[in-house]
Amino acid sequence: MVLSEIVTSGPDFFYLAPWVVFFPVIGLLINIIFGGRMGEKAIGTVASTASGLTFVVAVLLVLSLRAHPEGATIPLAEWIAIGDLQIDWAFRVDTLSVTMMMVVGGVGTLIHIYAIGYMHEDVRYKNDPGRYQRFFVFFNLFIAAMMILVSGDNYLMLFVGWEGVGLCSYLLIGFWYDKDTLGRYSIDNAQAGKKAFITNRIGDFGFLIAGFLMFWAFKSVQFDTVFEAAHHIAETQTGMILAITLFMLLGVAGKSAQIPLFVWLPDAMAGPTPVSALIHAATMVTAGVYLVARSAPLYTLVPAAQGTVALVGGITALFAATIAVGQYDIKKVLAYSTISQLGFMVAAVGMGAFVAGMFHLVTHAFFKALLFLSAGSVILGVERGHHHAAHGHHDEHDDHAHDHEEVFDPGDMRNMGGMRKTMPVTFWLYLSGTVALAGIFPFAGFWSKDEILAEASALNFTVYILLAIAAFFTAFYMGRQIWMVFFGEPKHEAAEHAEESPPVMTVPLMVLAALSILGGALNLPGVGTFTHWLEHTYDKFSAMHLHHGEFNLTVAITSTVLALVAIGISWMLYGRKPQTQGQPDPLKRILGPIFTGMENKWWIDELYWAVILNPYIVIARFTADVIDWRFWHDWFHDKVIAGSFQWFSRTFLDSWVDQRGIDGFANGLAEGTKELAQRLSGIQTGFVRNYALSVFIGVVVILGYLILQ
Amino acid sequence: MLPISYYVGLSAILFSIGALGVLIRRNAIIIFMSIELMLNAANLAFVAFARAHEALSGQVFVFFVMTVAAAEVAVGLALIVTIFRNKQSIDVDQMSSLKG
Amino acid sequence: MNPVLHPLTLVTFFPLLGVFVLLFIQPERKNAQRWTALITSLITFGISMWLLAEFNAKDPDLQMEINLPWIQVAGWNISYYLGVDGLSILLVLLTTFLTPISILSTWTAIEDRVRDFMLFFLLLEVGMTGVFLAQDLFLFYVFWEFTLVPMYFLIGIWGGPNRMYAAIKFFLYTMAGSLLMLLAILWLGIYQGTFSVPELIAKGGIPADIQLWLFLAFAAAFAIKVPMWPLHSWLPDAHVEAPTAGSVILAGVLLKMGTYGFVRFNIPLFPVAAVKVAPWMALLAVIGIIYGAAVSYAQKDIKKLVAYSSVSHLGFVMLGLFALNPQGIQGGILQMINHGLSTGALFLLVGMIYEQTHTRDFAVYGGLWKLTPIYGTLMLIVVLSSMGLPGLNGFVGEFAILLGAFGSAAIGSPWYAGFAAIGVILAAVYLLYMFQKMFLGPEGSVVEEVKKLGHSIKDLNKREIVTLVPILVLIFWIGLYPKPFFALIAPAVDKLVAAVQSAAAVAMY
Amino acid sequence: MTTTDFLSILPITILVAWASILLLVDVFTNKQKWLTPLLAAIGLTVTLAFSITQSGNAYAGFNGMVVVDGFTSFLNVLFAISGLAGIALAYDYNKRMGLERGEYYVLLLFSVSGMMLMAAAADLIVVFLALELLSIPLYVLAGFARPKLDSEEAALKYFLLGAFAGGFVVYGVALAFGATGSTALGEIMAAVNTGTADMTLLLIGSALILVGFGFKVAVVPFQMWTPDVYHGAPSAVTAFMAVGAKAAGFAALLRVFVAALPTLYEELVPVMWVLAALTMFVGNIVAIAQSNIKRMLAYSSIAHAGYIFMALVAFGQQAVAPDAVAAALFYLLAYAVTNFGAWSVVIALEKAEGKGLQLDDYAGLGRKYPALAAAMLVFMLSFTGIPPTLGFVGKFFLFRIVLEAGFVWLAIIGVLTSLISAYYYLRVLVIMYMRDGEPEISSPVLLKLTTGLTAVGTVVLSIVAVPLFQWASQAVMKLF
Repeated sequence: MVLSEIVTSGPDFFYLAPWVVFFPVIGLLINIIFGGRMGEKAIGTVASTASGLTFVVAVLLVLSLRAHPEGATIPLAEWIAIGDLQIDWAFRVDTLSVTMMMVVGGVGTLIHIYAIGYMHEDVRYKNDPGRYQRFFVFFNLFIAAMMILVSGDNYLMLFVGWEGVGLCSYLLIGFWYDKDTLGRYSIDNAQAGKKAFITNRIGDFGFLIAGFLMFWAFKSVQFDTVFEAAHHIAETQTGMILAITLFMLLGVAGKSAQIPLFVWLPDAMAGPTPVSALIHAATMVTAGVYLVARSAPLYTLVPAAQGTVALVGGITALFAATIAVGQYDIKKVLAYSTISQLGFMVAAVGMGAFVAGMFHLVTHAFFKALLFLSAGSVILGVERGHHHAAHGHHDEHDDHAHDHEEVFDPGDMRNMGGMRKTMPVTFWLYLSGTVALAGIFPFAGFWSKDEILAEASALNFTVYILLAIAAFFTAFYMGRQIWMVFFGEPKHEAAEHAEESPPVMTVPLMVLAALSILGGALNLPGVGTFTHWLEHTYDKFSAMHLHHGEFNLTVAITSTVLALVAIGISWMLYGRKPQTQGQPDPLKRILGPIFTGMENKWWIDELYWAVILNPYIVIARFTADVIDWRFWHDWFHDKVIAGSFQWFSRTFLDSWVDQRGIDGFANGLAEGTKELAQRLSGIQTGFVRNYALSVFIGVVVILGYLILQ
Repeated sequence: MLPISYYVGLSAILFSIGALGVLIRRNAIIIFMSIELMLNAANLAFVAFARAHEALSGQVFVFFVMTVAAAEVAVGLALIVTIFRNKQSIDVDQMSSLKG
Repeated sequence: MNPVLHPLTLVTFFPLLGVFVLLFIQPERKNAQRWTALITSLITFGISMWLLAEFNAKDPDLQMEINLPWIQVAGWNISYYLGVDGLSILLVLLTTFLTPISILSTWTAIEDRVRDFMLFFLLLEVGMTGVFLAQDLFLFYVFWEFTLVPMYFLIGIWGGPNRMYAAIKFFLYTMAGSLLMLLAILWLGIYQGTFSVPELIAKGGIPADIQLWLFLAFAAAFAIKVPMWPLHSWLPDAHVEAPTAGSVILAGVLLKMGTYGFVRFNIPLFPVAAVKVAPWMALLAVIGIIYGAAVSYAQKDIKKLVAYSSVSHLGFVMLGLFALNPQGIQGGILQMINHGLSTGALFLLVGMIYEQTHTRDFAVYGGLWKLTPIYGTLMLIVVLSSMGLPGLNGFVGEFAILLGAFGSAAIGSPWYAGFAAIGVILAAVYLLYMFQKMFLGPEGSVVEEVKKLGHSIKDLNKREIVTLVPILVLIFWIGLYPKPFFALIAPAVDKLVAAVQSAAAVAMY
Repeated sequence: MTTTDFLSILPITILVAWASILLLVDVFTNKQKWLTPLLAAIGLTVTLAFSITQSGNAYAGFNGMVVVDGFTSFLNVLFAISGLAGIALAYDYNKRMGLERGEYYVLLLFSVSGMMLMAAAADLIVVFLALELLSIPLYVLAGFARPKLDSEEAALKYFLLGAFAGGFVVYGVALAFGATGSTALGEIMAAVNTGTADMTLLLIGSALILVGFGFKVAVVPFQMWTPDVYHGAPSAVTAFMAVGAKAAGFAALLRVFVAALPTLYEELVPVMWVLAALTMFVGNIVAIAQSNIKRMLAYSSIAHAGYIFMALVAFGQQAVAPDAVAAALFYLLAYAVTNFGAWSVVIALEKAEGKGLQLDDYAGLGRKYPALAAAMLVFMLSFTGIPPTLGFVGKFFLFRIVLEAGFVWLAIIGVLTSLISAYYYLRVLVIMYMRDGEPEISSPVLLKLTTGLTAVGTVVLSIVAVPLFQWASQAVMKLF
């Protein structure tokens, strides 16, 4: 690109778009091929660089978009072309996709860097020589898949990324594939990964069906073609768009952990903390929100679908928030918080507040990544402290569980307390994330959440109520967490001896913290930078009118007050009178069985086991063992077909024959049949007169027939 | 003159007697004699038909049958004798080691 | 062109040269036998590449035809008629591609009667290639039945403990169907006066009710071979007992002969019947998909799981073929290749570990990834390919099939494809279950068992990697850039679809 | 006697004369045991050569009592080859079993001459004579292994039942004669056509003839002698008998029913249909239960008779009948080649005192004697009807005729029973290849040659089947 051109017409780097996928792929290939001979740092650096380069590309694309806001489509190759079906590998550059690229590339790079330190420090799992290579290959693969997801120019390419990130999620959740979350040998982590993948596949099923419907209605799955024709189709084929959008919602529910498919996300915390931050908080899980935002021209055509989406989001937001209140694991709280926040976003895009939803997506990526990574820092700190306390010195272990009979859970908040002293940096980082999430003015979360609430109050009051209560709970459980973890007295010697994390981990966190604090500036009321930015994408389709969220002071004040009250209550319960070890949760006293429900995630997992999984396993076993094998294979094919055939041949036509087990087919022949065969005996008796009789009878029958005829 | 059907009827009866003899008797020689009876029943029919049709070929056939029967007798008796040497019996029911 | 040096004749019968050479190698010289077989099959593959180079992808008709009168007396009209078109070219390539790979996989696995093994294997290749190339029904039937014999021996001699049972069952089941097809072939020969497939198609004009009977007779042979639910009972036995290479070829190519038969004979020869029964075939296919997936999940034996997964996967193929639209049929044909690659690779991989552990029981496996990272990675890729992860080959085929079936006029309802799509979920369930049981979690008892035998479980060696890499390359290639493959299939399929539609339309009025 | 008369029975004359000379030669050669078989073979070769030169010609002799046409010369070649195979199989076998007596070859020649006469017969008198001429030597041959009881028992059973069935033939001929006033096939047909015949009598007579020859070719329910006789008789004899007697029986059936009695088609077709179906079923199913290879092959031969009988069912359809005859002849040829091959393997494994005849004795053959096992594999596949073997082509031809004649269900029964047959043929393969054992064989050159030639023939002739097809299709019957 000649400089003069850039000056005159603005930069045009659209052609670089495919590199958002190529860089991470190159990175992972380098690590696959040479990773075995490279050190930990080198592997991490290669991966981080690859990720960083995608961010650079994303920045260049932003610059280009500022000059050419209409964006571009960069075709790469033809993919599937059968008859009417034409699907290309093509990259779409517009403000919406580039926003996602920025988030993925930016937050992704920071987490990559963090992970270099974290993976080294994840002391429980040390001495797995391949872990760095494996981890960063998967991580880069994730970036590549996520980039495909956000940059695809058609639904199928989006689906490629969609399933690709699911795969990475599977691999990374089960990263410590032979352990459980506490480091004991177990299949649990792998199980959690599988649960995530399969739950996601259920969502993907919806996505696929939506795709099929779309193809047969529009004869295309390319975004522009579909969106342009949407109006026409909505008029001619009633219900078609509704069906497409609702099936798509199933996909959204899977990927973005909405009711009824949210169950995988809490279990996904089995993965290393950077994974939770990157995949299960900042990026992958927001894919569903992106999908709805991307499909806005479809959703806006069918209010019924919009209402459903919004309701699903609202209910999920509240439901998950209640569960978060009852959790003890530091990451589980954040996991349910994520589900809840995703509910906010889904509700927003469902209502048609696409900007608000996307805005919250971005800010949430900042502060939730920050919270997860800080939580990881806390866990590692506690872990180090535990080590220190147990041995008084650092030595390398093969495995923690072997050393201690009593299993120590470094993620359990009931073991923590007073850690603001031992881990001050982490404390401040965590706190900035918390206030952002709780929606305290003027942190990022305040602006984005408030925009959603404001829109909801105008568009869908039911959802507004749900979300407002959810926001209250959000502030409450975050407050609870802060008090339990960082204030009061250490409830375990591990917390007492906790140590601060190294800069390679904390520095990226500081960047994220800064973003969490200042992120609201992206779309300040009245300025609306982000709104205008996204408008470029949405205005293309004259059919849809983008909502310009109005700042609503009442709503803002209400929610701020709610948040402060919630934090206050949490202080009353957890902060004022710090708990001691072994003491039951104060809420339990107050809420009783309701809290038990929260603690046990409202038994949703158990419900699914009882209603879906166990029946499937039982049916599968029954089909396999009884129907297919015993009935169909052994009984019908072997006994009925083969057996009766032999029985027939022996019983009626032959005398005794000692049939030794040449043929397995005869195995089915029961003893009783043999007896019968002997009793009835054969015709071939060896007596010549019987033979003559047979001839004679033949003659008589034939002649009889001929004469009577 | 007797009608032709009488001769044919007689031959049919003789033939049936022969066939039944084969089925009923156990002595190989008697079975063989019964077969001869069947052949001779056929001969009777031949002669009768030859007369009815005034065709000579029927009577020629009779000669052939008689010749062949003689040949069969030679072979048959030889076989029976060999078996008798071996088993001291010509009861066909004792010759049932081959079966199944 | 000289009929002997004709590319189609060569690609079909070249392995016979290897058979001939093998006959003169002493039984003790096992390596010489292995190399002979491998080189023969590689040259055959080379010839098939030549075939591909000569192939004109734009031509929807049969190409490189060789049509010599064979038995043309007494009202017989049998020709030595070979030809290749878009419907078969990929399957021929698949055959010549998988054969050397399978032979390579037996290098250390087969120690007993190597010569006989290689002999039967090469004979099998002749039969399979012939099936895909024959354009005369008589010739086709000859090849079709001929494949039974070597496979029968591969299972029966080198198979597992219950091999005789499995071998006989395999033979009888497939023959049962074939014989009904034989009658239908004869019917065509008598009343249409020719056995040449293109001529029969051109002639057409079979009344609808008779078409139905003939269709069913042909379908009997093919459906058993595929195998379609509920005729699959022979498959788990055959797969479980067969030696690895046998399983690879069985799953990779032999089953495709069934699906290929549908697309080559049933649909074009009896278009009216095909349209009429399409919903029923789709129903059976969908039942097979779900049933196969559910039954797979409940297996305790690794090979059985993979075997039942074939029932499920080939259900997809059948569903696609009977969508009777370009998407469905092209997807179906591509999925035949995909299944050949993925399931072939699965059997290879299972065979590789079986060689070390001598057990296929899930219960004893676990945590192998730590010991065998390369093996685990390759298995993961193949598993993902098999479950239809986008970006890998399985997805392209499954997507096209489901898409085609979803809007198929012949099937008439999107519900079939909708239910079939559930199979995609269930595939993930049983395949991840398998992967998890073998590779994840703590180390299984098999590790100790193997240690007791005095050696530890080793990762793949170079030969094994070389065996697998070509398949993996294709897995990615088809997944990311299937265009060249579709380009080969498309014209022939379009022609087929047009012919079916016009024939069905004529029949309606 | 004209030249035509002379020529028409020349092959038969040669054989009979040659056999009589051999009888004398045998008496005077005690030491040179090889001489008689050699001379017998020479005689058969001469006959074979003459039969081949005869093909393409068509003429009648003795006022139409004997005809030479394509049908005859095809069968003559088949019979001559069967005779040669019978000698090749017997030469070493007899030595091994202690049966080295020259009469064997003489009797064989007589029987072959009877078969040839059967193929040429166009008069029921000749048919009857031929029947007896081929049967009586076979009775003796079946008991040739005397004093072995099995052999004697087989001979007696064969003899008594054969004579019994012969009685039906004679009586049937008598009735046919009574109905039409002639025994010449041409005149019978003429009488039917002119309406002078008593159709009821003719029908009954023809049914009796059908029974008699049904016995000879072993059609259910007249098959019961077959397993016992095949089992008891020396294997070489069985092999010869299984081909020769069956082919001769079919020759007579085809000649009589296709050429002379097509008008009885309507009445007889259900009978024949049922006989064919029953035969295929019973033969194949009972074969499964056999553990002795000779008995198994005996049932197999019954089953194959059933297949060939399917062609006969179409005897009255003018359009189909010529092809049906050709199909039957072709199948007979395929059956002959395969059968001789299979029996040659049986003979290679058979030991004195009846050992080596159980299926289990074949265990390990594939490993120890791969060539022999491969040959047996080919024969079993051919019996099953798996390509590329003669058996497959033969079945293809047969089923085609059956379908063409409109007997769809008969064809379905045919293929179903083929499937059943696969089961027991495969079992032989299972045992040979998949079980371990230490079989012993004795396979001298002549036997090896037979096995090899038949195995190669079974495969190669199926691929280059055109000449055979042409030959069989030209083998149409003519009546003068």
